[in-house]
Amino acid sequence: MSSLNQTVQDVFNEPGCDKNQAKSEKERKKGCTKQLQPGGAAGGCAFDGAKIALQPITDVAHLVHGPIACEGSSWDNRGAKSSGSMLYRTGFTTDMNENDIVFGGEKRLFKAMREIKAKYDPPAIFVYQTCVPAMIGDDIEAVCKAASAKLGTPCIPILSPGFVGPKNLGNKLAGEALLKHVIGTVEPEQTTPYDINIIGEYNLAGELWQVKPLLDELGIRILSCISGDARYREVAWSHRARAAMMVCSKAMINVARKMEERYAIPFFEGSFYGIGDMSDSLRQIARLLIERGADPELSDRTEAVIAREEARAWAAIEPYRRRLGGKRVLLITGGVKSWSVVSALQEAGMEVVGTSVKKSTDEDKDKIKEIMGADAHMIDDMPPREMYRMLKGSEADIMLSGGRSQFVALKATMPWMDINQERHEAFAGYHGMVAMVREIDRTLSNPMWEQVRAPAPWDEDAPDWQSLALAEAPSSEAA
Amino acid sequence: MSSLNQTVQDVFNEPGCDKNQAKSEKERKKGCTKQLQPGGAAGGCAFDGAKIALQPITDVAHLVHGPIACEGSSWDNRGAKSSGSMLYRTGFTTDMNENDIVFGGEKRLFKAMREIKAKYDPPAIFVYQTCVPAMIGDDIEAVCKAASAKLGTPCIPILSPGFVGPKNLGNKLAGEALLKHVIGTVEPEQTTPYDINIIGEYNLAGELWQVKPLLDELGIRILSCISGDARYREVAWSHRARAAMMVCSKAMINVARKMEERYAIPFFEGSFYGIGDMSDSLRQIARLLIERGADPELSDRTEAVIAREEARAWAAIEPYRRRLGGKRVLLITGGVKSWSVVSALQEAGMEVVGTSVKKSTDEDKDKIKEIMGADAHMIDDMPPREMYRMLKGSEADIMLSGGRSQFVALKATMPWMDINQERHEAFAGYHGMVAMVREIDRTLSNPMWEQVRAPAPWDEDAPDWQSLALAEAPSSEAA
Amino acid sequence: MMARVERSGKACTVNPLKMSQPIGGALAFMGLRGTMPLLHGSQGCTSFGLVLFVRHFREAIPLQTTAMSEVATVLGGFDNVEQAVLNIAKRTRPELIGICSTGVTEIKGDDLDGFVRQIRARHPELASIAIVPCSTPDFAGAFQDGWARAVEAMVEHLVDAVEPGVTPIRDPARVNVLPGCHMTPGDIDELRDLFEAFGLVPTFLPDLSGSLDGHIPQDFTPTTLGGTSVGDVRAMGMAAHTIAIGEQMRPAAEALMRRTGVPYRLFERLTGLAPCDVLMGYLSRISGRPVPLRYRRQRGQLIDAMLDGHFHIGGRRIAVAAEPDLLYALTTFLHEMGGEIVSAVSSTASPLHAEVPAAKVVIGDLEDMEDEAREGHAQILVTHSHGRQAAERLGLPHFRIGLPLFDTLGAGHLVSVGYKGTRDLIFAIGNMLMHARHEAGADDWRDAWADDSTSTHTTIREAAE
Amino acid sequence: MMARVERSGKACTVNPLKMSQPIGGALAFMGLRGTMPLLHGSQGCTSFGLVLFVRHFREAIPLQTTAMSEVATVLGGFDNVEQAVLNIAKRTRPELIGICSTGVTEIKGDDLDGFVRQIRARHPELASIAIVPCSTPDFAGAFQDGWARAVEAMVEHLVDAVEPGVTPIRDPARVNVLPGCHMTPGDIDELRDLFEAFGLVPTFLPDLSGSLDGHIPQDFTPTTLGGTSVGDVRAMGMAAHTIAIGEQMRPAAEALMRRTGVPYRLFERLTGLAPCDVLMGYLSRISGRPVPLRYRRQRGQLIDAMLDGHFHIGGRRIAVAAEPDLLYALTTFLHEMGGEIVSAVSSTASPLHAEVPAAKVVIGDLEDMEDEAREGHAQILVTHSHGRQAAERLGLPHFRIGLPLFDTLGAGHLVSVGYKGTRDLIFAIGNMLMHARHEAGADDWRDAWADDSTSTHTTIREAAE
Repeated sequence: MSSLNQTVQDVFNEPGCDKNQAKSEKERKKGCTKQLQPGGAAGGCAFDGAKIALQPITDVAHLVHGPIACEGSSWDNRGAKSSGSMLYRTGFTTDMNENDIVFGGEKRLFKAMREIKAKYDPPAIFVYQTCVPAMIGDDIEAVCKAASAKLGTPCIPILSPGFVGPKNLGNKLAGEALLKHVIGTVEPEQTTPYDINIIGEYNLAGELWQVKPLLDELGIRILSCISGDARYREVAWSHRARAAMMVCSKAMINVARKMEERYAIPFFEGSFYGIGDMSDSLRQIARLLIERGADPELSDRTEAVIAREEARAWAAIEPYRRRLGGKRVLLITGGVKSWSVVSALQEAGMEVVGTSVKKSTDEDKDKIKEIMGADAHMIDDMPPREMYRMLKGSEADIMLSGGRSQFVALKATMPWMDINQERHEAFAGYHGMVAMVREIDRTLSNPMWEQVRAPAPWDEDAPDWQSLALAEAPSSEAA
Repeated sequence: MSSLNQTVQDVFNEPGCDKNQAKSEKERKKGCTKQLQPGGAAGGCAFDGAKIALQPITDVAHLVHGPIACEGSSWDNRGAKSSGSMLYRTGFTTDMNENDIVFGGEKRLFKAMREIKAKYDPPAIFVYQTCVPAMIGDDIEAVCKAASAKLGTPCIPILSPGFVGPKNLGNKLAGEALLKHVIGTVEPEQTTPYDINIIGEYNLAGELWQVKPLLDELGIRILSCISGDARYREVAWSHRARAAMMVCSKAMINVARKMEERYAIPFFEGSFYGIGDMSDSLRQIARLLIERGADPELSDRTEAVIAREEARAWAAIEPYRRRLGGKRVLLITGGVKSWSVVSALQEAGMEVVGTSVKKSTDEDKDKIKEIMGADAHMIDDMPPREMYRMLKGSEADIMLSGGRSQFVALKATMPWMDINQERHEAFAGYHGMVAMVREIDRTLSNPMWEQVRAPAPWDEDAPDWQSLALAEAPSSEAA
Repeated sequence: MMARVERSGKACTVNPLKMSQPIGGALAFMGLRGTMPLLHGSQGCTSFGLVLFVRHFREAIPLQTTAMSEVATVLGGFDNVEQAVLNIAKRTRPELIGICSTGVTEIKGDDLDGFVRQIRARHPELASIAIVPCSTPDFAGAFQDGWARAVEAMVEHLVDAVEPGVTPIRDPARVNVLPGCHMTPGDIDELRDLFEAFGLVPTFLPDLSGSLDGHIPQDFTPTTLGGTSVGDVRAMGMAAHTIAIGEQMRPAAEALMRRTGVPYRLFERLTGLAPCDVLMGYLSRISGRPVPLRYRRQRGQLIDAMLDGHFHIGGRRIAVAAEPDLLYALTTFLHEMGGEIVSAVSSTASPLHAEVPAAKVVIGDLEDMEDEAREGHAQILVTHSHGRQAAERLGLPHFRIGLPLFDTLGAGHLVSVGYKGTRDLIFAIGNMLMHARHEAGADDWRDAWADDSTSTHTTIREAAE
Repeated sequence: MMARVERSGKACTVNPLKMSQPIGGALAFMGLRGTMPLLHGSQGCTSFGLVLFVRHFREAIPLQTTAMSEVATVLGGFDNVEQAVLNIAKRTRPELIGICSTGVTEIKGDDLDGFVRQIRARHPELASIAIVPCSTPDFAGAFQDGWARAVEAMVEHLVDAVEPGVTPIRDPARVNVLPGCHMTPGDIDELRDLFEAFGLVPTFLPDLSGSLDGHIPQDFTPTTLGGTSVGDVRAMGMAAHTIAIGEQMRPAAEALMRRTGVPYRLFERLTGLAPCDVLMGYLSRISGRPVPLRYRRQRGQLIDAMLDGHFHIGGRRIAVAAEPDLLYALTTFLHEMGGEIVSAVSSTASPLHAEVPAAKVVIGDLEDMEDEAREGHAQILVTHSHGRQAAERLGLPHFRIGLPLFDTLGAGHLVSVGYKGTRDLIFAIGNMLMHARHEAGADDWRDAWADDSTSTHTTIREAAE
């Protein structure tokens, strides 16, 4: 596992990460992840993080090497959309059994790859390492190397077993695998001065498609999106882009930074959430492309599109602002969303009474202060009991969070909306902002809330059911 | 209503009907329908019969002039299939209200036709008269005449209100309407010496399509099918056929006979049910066409097709004959099916323990005797109680009948199969025969029957539930 | 908000939603024991009704006809009615014959009440058979009206009247229940369980759960097998309370009160949390018992279902076509779940139409529903089986409810009342909507501002309700 | 006929049907009151399980992890287990902590039983909290096995043993019920009602109907809210009988009998007329009471449903993929309705596989099911939500049953046991088949002899069973 340890250390040494620069060598070795609390932890593992980051590549066979636990209860459960191949939704796993534990799983892994090649012939096979084979010493790098040669298909080892750390480490390890084995291995048929990469965007619910039409209109080509709605070859030739946008704060910072280092592709960090941030992102893309030699007139065209789209979005949001003004939102999410969604909500006239910064960087926190003011209510780690208390006590009108905590809100009979992976609504770009506001309004205005909060007829604080129930036919009073 | 009375008398004077020839003038006037028993009647009315006969014409708007009762509970409930327009499945009715009763429904009827023309623009509108407007004297012939002129679309009055008699009278009145207003009004683009009409076939469950491929193979063209899967214009140009087959004994005998009279189109009576009858029908078609000038080699080709198809059908039926040999069938249906299905069942080795002749002609009965022998069990009118008794007493293994009586069989926990209109399985031609045998076998061999006949645990004649229920874990005996 | 009520202005009804009064009346009679319903008219009316009910309930259906010919229609139908009654009496030995008129016999002016009196006078041997006549012309009203009239006729002709001034003997545990025609046998079963859980003894008039719930008889009977007996109907004046379900049952409840003095409580609907809460409170009061634990748990499960279901029903555009009381129950419930009713079509007039949570209620047909659904970008159709063609043309899921359901197994067991029935309705409709959900496509947001404003518009409109 | 049991020979599992033992065990612990299930392994195992159950039950799910890091895995997990138990005890004050091992900790050889003994010794302050350890490596067995092992562990660690030679005090009305993991909260509710109708007092081990049935708590609890209490489990030796549902529960039933002497009766399935008849007879015998009227009526309705449903299920080709006990119940029931099982795929070994009414049972994945369904011209797929992709590719209706159902409202309320549950299953599957029925086309019978012989062949094969 030396190769894996090396990679993990590399990731911890990330110079693009502000946090790391302030740490001593020893602290750095410890890694940037908080020590997990036995009996008090939540959240996914590094394998989960790697899979989240790479599975959106649509035409690849994603093969999980491990016992059934890793793939069996998690496959095809995410909302990344594809405009092409659906292979990424097929669950492949070596489903290791006791025999494999005793004799090692390498042989089964190789056979599995051969079967996939024969049956599905994908442009590449990604092999995800998990805890059990890592423990027993299966060398998946060696197997992948042999299989690549034998099958004539790139077989990419993703060294991110669950026990090396949390989900965000897995995101980065996935990026390392791309950098090491994929990026730069294929040349695009043609390039243009308007080619960009978008890094860390997964096209959940089709969010990339909310943005792409505007880029198309501006003549900007997404050479590669890493990894939303991507084909393998697109990722492989991403080293030829002129500029890059890094989405989803820090999840794949290593990819953006190393591509800048190796291929001189400048990048900026941006977000597609919220009208202002969306406009900024378009501006930045144009700026970087012009710096790299695109015609400066791109800037004017970009501003024109921004002006038009902002006007349309504001017009569409306007009717909701009156209805949503002053509504209080509790926002439990992570990373980029902890600030970009805040500004989006504020744009629609809502008040954010708390935002979680559990998975946020110092930079994220600075952004939040900038947006919400100095007395921003930043929540480091809110236990479910506390969420329940806040909602039940009506300290917020709605909670936006991921699916895990939805029932904390619902059981408090308070509105909740999904802001994370399992969403079916797309919230990116100008359209997405309108959609988010519309969905929040739809959720808040549902007549159901009032009903579910009504006391039961047998509760002490029930209205006078006696008298409500008493009324028989008026004409029957005479009877 | 003089026009209607005249038509009814015409139908009763049907010379093609053997029964009529033996009657006195007075008897003939009374009509060929048994007097209905108040409190003891079943079966549809003349309107129902007319609709059954004509609704299979697919591109026509079938407009029922009357209160909601006539169309409201009967539309889109039959299995005639279309390869083209689906308009025949749309329910049109004037839905007469009290106002229309007081002031007459003619104005509403005309408006209704205008609306249909505007919205659906069908090649023709068929207007069905019902009891209420007939009673109050709505002259739908006049309205149709005016509408035809005004709308430029043929509007055909079908004078067959329910109270003039039973379903089979309605079939014939429908035929009269076609003869009077439709047939002969359009010329076909081309004719061939191999053009035939098929009269009285409704393409239920697609049965016409079970036969058509063989006619296609023989180069025989169905110029017009009256009325299964027919377009209006096909019916209108049916007078140019060289020969005709009359299916479904007597239902539209008047159409076949009058077309012979008026247009010199010879016809024969045949059936597509059963291997032998199907082959006979093909032979007869070929014979009539050759008589009318088709190349005599058609006869050889026909025999070759018959030989091939019979061999295939017998081969397909063979495995079932062993399984179905000796199974006893109670057949409750009418007309042509009372004998053609009998021979089909016998072909598959089954025994028909009774066949209803309630709706059969003397000719039908002769055919039955011919097929089943002199001691054929012909049932004139079997009350449900008697069916139940026969089935419960295991005097038959399965009942084939129409949907109305299915629950008599099912409640006796005995197998039943639909042989009438609501069928989803097609039983015509060689394929249909195999399908019928397969379906009977499938029905009889369903393991469900044995279970539903098992006594309840609380019944006296139950098996020893006590001991069945007693067994706890064998090892627990020691406990 | 108040719904505007419009009558479809068309001369031609296209794809009828409505069914006729006589068969509505006939069905009501099928909820009494040992009954043979009889339609006074042409044999076709009976035949159509018979096939309709056979296909819906998947049961043998008792239904007879006076088999009026054209001549008889002109001369008057007494002979046919008498003949029919005698034949039925002889062949099927019923406890009750329920006679519903039809259009032709109404136009002729046949006086069924008079006919029955004459038959009684001429045939003392029929004394043991109850006969209830009922006027149900098919050129007026609809199925629901026929049902309501038949139940009212049962009350008038069968229930023993309490003489004015006499203090009746009342059993405080006994309740009369008058269910509308939208209550399935399954609904009745559910309600019986509920009432019995409070220690009450309900008499349902009529009770389809005994006759059309699906069961295997020991022997063949030509009349209804289960249902409420004539004797139980006669004694309805002994109950302490009457519960009427659906506005359609008000006339019958009023008639029962007039005859017997038993007070009634009418529940406009029993689908949805709030009306069920009111029902529980009412039952608790009249029985003097607390709400049983089972129903307390069911309430929690319903709330849970509402919370889970609102994601899938909230904001969805729904087209509903049904008879008045069912339309009111469904639209109100769906609106309470956040659904937007883009089409509400009904078969006949009702005071409840104004209360439907939609811009308007159209008294019309399934063509009206289809047009409104297309225009309003409906995402699901909720109506009886005849909605299938529209659903196919529009490419929408079709939740089948009402009558007829000719392509549905278990039509009689569909339950939509009570906490549990409401819960299951949320699951069924929510799952249909979930499985029909549009998956995002790569071009969904190209030139999509117009679509957005549509959505905005509809949501705002809905929210303004 | 006996089914041939085959293991899929593939090295690569494609579209897994199977889920792992640890989460099966964790779910079993969720059926006890005030419980916090704890997976001993990497935090990812818990996270995946949590999301899975949240999406299936649509409830907040209590589930914790010992959060084993790579280093901890190598050094051994005692510290993490101890730390986790202490943290849970402090934060959530549970009545019980159920610990399931995972692959990594099993490979290292962590001895959970020993760990628990050590923790007990070191922390007398935890005496009031029950702790049940259970070995559930994810590289062996499947979800069903994990559930079975956890229940067996509960019996071994919680139930008070009856000393040999001591005559125990038995309450003849008390029955222990050991439901397999294929019993939904709705199934448990249905069975509780049934047992209580016979005057019996059931103790379910475990009881998901109390904890995951959907309800609205008054306040937030981090542990399970309902379910069977540890005290009730301890007293299971006082019951007169044990009823085990599903072959998977035999080891737990045996263990309970060994510890307490309570005899057990194992029901391999409770879906279908015949097994329900046997159950009724059994309950009647042990309770000494006749079968209540409600269930007699339900039996009639089930028979009626079988008669109506056989038209739509009989002769249809069906592919089923499910865990062993559910597979057996579904295939047997569908076969009894005349269906032809063209694919039977399961997740793990079971003695019941040989009894499945199909040519073979494949221990495999959903790719196997999809291939067999395509080859066997299946007309419907019956499996959990992950079958959706195959259903879409094959253009077939998909009846969702089992776990996970992540795209289904009311997953926990799906009932498939008893007369009524079987009846409703017939309706649901029959309606799906009816609505997906192929409508005849004009070219269906051109050159169709080959198709016919296919049908012939399959029917004959089926009939030969």
